[in-house]
Amino acid sequence: MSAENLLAFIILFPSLCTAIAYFLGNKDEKIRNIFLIFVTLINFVAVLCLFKYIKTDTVEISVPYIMGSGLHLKLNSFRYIFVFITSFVWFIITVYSSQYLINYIHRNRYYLFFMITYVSTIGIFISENLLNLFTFFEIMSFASYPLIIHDEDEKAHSAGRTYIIMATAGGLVLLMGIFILFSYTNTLDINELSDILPYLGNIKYVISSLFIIGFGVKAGMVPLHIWLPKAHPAAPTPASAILSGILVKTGIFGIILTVVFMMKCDIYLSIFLVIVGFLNMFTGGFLAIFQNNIKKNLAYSSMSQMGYLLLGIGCIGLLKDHQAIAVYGTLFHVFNHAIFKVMLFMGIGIIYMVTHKLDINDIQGFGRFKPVLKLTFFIGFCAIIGMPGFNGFASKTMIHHALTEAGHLNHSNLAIIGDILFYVCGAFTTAYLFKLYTAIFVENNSRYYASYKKDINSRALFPMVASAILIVIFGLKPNWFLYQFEGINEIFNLHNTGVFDINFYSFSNIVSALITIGLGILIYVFFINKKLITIVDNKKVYVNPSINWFNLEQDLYKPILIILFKISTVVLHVVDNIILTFYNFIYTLIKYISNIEFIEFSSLINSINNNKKETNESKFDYSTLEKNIENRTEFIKTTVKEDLKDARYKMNSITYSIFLLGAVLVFILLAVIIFK
Amino acid sequence: MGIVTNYFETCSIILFGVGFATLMFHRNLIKKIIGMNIMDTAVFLFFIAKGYISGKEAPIITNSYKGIEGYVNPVPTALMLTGIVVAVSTTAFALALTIKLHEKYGTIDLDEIIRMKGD
Amino acid sequence: MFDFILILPILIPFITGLLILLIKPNVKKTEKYIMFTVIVNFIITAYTSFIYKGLSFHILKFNNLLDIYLAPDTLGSIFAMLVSVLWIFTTFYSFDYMSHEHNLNRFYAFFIMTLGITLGIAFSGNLITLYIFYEMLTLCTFPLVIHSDTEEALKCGRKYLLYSFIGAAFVLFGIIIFFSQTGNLDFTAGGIVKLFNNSNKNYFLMSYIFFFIGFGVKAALVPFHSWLPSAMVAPTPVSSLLHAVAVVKSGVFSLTRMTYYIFGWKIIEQTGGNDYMLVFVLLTILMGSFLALHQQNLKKRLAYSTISQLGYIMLGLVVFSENAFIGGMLHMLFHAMIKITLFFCVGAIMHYYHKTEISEIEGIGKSMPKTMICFTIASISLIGIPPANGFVSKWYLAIGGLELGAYFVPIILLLSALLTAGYLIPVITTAFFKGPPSSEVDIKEPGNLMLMPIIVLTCISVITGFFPNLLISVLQKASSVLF
Amino acid sequence: MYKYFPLINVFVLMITAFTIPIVRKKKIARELSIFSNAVILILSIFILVNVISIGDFHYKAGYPNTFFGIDWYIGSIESVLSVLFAFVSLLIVIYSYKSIEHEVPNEKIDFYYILLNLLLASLLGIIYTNDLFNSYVFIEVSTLASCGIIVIKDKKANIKATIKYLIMSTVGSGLILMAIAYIYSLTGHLNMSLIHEVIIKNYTQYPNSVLIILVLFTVGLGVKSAMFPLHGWLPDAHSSAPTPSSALLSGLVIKVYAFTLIKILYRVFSFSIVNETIILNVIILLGSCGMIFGSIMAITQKELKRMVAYSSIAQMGYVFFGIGLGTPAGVATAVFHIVGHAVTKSALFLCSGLMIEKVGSKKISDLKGIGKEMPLALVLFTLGAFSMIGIPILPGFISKWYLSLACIEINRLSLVIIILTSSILNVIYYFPIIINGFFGHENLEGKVYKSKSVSIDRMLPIIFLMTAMVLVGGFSKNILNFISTAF
Repeated sequence: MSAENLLAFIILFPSLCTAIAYFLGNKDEKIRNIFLIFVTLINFVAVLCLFKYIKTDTVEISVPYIMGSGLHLKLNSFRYIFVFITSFVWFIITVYSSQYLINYIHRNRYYLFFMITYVSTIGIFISENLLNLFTFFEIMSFASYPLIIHDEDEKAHSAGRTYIIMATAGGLVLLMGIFILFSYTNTLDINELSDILPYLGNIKYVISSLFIIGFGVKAGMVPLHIWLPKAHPAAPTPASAILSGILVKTGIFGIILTVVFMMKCDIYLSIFLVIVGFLNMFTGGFLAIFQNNIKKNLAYSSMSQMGYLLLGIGCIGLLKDHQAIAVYGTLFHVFNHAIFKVMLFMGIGIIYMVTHKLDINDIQGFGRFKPVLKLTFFIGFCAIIGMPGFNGFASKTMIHHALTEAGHLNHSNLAIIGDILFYVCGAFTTAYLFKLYTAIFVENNSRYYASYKKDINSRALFPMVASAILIVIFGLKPNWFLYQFEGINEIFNLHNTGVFDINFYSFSNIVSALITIGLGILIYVFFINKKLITIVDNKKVYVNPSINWFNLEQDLYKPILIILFKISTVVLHVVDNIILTFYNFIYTLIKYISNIEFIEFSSLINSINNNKKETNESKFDYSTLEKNIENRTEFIKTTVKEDLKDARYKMNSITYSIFLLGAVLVFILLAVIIFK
Repeated sequence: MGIVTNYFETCSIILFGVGFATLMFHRNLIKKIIGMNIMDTAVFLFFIAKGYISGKEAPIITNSYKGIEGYVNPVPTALMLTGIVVAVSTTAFALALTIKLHEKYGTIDLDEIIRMKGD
Repeated sequence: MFDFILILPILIPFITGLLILLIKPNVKKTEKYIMFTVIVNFIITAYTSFIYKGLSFHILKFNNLLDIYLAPDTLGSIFAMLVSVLWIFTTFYSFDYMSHEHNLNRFYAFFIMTLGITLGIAFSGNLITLYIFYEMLTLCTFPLVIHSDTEEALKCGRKYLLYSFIGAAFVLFGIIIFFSQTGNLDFTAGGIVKLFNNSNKNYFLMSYIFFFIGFGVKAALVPFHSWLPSAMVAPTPVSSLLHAVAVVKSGVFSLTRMTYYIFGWKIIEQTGGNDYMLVFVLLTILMGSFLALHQQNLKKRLAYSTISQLGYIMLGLVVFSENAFIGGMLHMLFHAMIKITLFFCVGAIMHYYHKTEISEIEGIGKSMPKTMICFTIASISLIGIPPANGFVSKWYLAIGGLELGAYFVPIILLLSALLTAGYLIPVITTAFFKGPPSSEVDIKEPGNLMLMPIIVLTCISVITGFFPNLLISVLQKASSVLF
Repeated sequence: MYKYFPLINVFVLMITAFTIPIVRKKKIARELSIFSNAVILILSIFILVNVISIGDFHYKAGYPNTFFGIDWYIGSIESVLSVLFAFVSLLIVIYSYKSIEHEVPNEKIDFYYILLNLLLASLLGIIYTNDLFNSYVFIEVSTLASCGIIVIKDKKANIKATIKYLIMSTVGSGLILMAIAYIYSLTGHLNMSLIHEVIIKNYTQYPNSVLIILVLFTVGLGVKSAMFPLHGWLPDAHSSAPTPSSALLSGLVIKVYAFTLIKILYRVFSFSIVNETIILNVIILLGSCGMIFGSIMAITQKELKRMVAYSSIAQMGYVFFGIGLGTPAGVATAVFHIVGHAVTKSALFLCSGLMIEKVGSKKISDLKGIGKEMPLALVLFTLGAFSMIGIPILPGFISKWYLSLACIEINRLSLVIIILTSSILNVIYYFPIIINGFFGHENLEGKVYKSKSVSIDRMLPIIFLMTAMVLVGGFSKNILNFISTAF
């Protein structure tokens, strides 16, 4: 197969198979599972086959007339990293899901959307046309929604609601950016845009910030991250894994495209990204420390790791000519994070599969006597904290280098602050994962002594082991990974500044990693152990004081939205009913006037006359009249309505007609003669 | 000044006013019809006054023809004869209707008639 | 030579309708007549639209004013095709839907007559003809609206009539002022205003505003829209027709004619009338989608949604750029397909499950998956998520707005899209992701007569979303003479 | 030869009227009337053809070639109106052939036809005459005759309505006569053409007199043609009269006075004189008020015929509106509206009469579901209502259209709004009848299809009238052009 065909294959084949699988699933679930495993495997193999084509070259397909703007797909080594991890992760997660989902309902639906998400994710990573990218992006957003709310309980729906609102809003912000972009540049090709966009003047900042916001929602960028900690715990574990491992990467991918390719590493955006990156790292890490829900913990961890990536992207921009290290660092971290985060989620998934609990207090000591699980989890743990020897170490080191270099280059004193923050955030990572690890695998809990072999079979463990192996390999031989992607040099216009011969295991690197880890352990010992753990009935109980803290969604977004909603509701309801209200108002007014009661004039006169008679016709006594008015007994009361009715009837009479005639005659005569 | 010199016209306007007032202010149908007649008469007077030229004779040749200059304008008089006929017939019709009304309602007081609704 | 053929699509439905009213055949026969008429009409319309183009025919020409003249151009043909295609689907749908209703003869008679009149609007070659058909449309749809014959239906029907006639009076006012300035009412691309100067500028401005408001009543322009939610008392096929094709689209189509074929956009731009109208249009978009959020009744929700979507189309008529025009017209077509699908789905739910409120339809997607999947696809189109067709039109509208530097256009569009998502996605999630698990639900899909139109229309929507270029090129041809 | 046709017209009718009492047989009375009406229709058509082909002409009755003989003038408007009147009255007489027995006491039927013939004769006389006093006489005759055809039903309401009508119109006649006297004293002529010649030279010398004359004529004729607010007599009279009478009164009689007003304003005086005074503004004001209030009053009515009668007041508002515009276009449209409305309103009255007769109640609320019981009648009624509302092609639309154009021509845009408001009000009172007639579950319950429909020959006159209405609308431009030649 030629490269173009293969490229088409990796997106068409799964989409076709998705449909087949859905119908298969209606018949027999087992066959469907096996079928899907094979599909993802074949796709993975196809992606591997593509490697030789893209190593130095790019593969492109373009089909005109589809979707208005035509379809333009492109794969190069930069994009390949994303495609590769997607197909790999999907493969192992499919294997894992087949075991995990056994007790779930609506499995067929799950697989349908799981696969649609797969296709669209690959689509995002290989589309060269912005509109195509947006299309796949939206499909992915919507297809992942059913995965999040799979449980169909209140919690899931609430998370789903937040997710879908954020995703739609983000998508629309992105679309706004695309609108403006297109109206200024008349093209949607990312390659062409890079020649136009940077020279557009200030509008380019509007466009790019819209893009960053749009993608940032997906990437869990502060303060748009609120869906992330809600969606992860609500979704079934495989879904959380892909959310955390892959879907957030689409946001990162988009930001890389925007900042690095389309905007040619604009300096302001880069600074912005560095700041946001630190914010993300810090908030994510800090909040993760408090979480007792293990999935939430990992969700915040993802947020924090996304911060590293954003920081990396920012550094690419700051480093200008020496950006190679930042580029490789970022991309490597994308790769690494996907693998170890997926693995950690799978580990948690296994725990959940057995216990159906996610709270750290409930599952304390679960893993103490489960060596495989313990080991693999430990590997994941080491990777994420950047322990030398594991892949996280390499990428974090590179990003750290990039940061330091950026500080040097710009002669900025802020570099020191950045450095300190980097250490602190790294320490947070260690701390929260250490908390997790000790709680699950170190604590002793008699409830979980039993063996759960029957519940955890090889289909669940195999993916974990596979990724653990990858982690170790890439951890030990990071340079090998880098060599594979030489093609990136050309794509990013890099002057190779010796990335490939970085000595990762230099003394200083190891020391800095160990300092970070040590700091983390210190935090664990002095903060978590002291503040977050209380002893109740001889058992450690983890408390989460952050639950009552300021919550962006509950305390800021929701009130604002609700107020806006209420105001617009009132205003628009008025608009909606303006004519009817007006009509009703007039109707009521007329009715009101016609029902006003008043004393009939003639009866008033009668009453006066009567009074006169009573008071001997000599003088008129007002007090009696007033009394009468107060009592209102002698007067005939009438309403305007009745009076009008009466008048209409009288008007109809001959006398009044003649009166009217006379009046009209006189009126016209006067009018005519006066206004001559 | 016009009022004094044009006393025919003044008179007829006053008469018209009287007739109109009668028509307006009386409830009794017969009186209304009388008012109507007074109005008509006023108009006749007015019209005929237009044809009258003081010092001229009526256009009836008794002795000898005096030429056109000698007589008043006969046309208004002739027209008013028609007018009177019309007025008479209208009055007759109105009176006949009054009788009918009295038959049906038992009264010719218009206010009372108004109060009696129905066919 | 063949020009008289133009009158046939208008006349045949009329004859059929009268025949049904007079002979009162039984239901089976009526359905046959209707089916026959609809299909014949479609064939003739297609014939005039594709093969014998550029026909024109004077039905009655008393004088220059009272000249009933048919002359479909590209735009008219597009609208006519839209109408006759969607009518076929509605016809089949109503065979099933209406099967338990009373007074079917009257329903079908007016149903088919409305087809003729709508085609008349599409074909009309001057404003007077358009106005005549426009008035007749009100009269002919009235019996459909009040089909249930209840007191409430009558009340809503009266409201509909009153609004329509007031709108028509506004239109008439506009026509009169316009005619007094030009003495001509024939549709000509680019407008027929010859003399335009400062002295008659205000006349044109006033005329334009009255036109817009008048036709806007049918097109549910805020604040003259409240007949539309009330007209929901009608049976579903009627509501879908009212919303998707016949009435509101006629209003929009008339607006198009008025804007581009009577005034010409340059004149309107010089009077500045479109700026005033823009406020109304934007308000329409926002209000419709916002208040749809508040509606618990499915049909009402869709009704308010229609109001908002019509705002999109009208946006294409007050923002004078070619792309916006194409966007507006595309949205007219796409919204027709989408809305009719949505209504059909809701109608199916009502017919088979007797459920009308959103809270009641929990898990209905599990018992009628095909219908609800179509509903989902249509909803996504309406929200404007690519690659569905609603996106294409929105794209053109937004680009058209941006061309003129009007940033608020895409902002409003997207805001409304968000709100659209806000009122449609809950329906989908409630239908699919709530209620009992699917294993405990029996699948009961609507009958084929009902389901097929839904599915076919959804397919058309999807196809036009993937390959909109054909339609776009046709519309570009239509717009090239205008700009 | 054709110069004698107008005279023959009037004579034929009068002779018929006076023959009937001699014969004293109902059947013959009817047939004679139909015959006489047919004859005048044919003669009127001849007149029309001649006017179209040769042009307008005068006919001097009595003393030819002198200035004091009675002069009849037949121009374009006169010929059109005479055809219209002959046509409408012929159809009404045909209609009454079958239905008069239901409403008029048996012994008075022949008398009824005397009055009908007399009425039409006087109407034609008013149209044809070019002599002020002659028209006064005819006006009186027509008043008496129309009083007669109202009171003939011999019910309380009729007598009450008639006496009101009689008194009001006598006052009106008095004013007219007064005005004639004034104008005679100013000019010394009664012939309109001659008065015109004199007055055009001398009117500046008598500014106030001219004004008073105009006011007297306007009010006097306004009473008779139910100008708002002098319309008090009309609803009673028209609703209580027998149906053919209502049709005749509403369709023709009130129109003829409006036409006389046109003749006086624009033929005796002239556009230039009249436009200098404020009287036109008064007429337009009253016309507009009539349009709006007539319609509003119609909305509040509970009886069908009263409602249609109030609608007549509103429609007369249009005519006065057109007259008040003071331009040839406006006046021509007013005449056109007379034509269109005459056909429409008489048909509407005949329809409602038929429905009332069959249902046995005058109340609108009792007419629910009538569309099922007598579909054709209500369909025809609907058609008439469409014209009133202003559906294109129908004459109601045409007159609104040209009136509005005439308004814009003189830069009075705000007046157009009044026209349109009134047409919306028309919707409000006509449509409930139609809707409740055809639709509504409760309305149709228990009604049997066509159970009350009448034989087609009784409907035929209405059908003809409606056809004529559509044709009038269709050929409106020709009619208007023809009418405009008069100015």
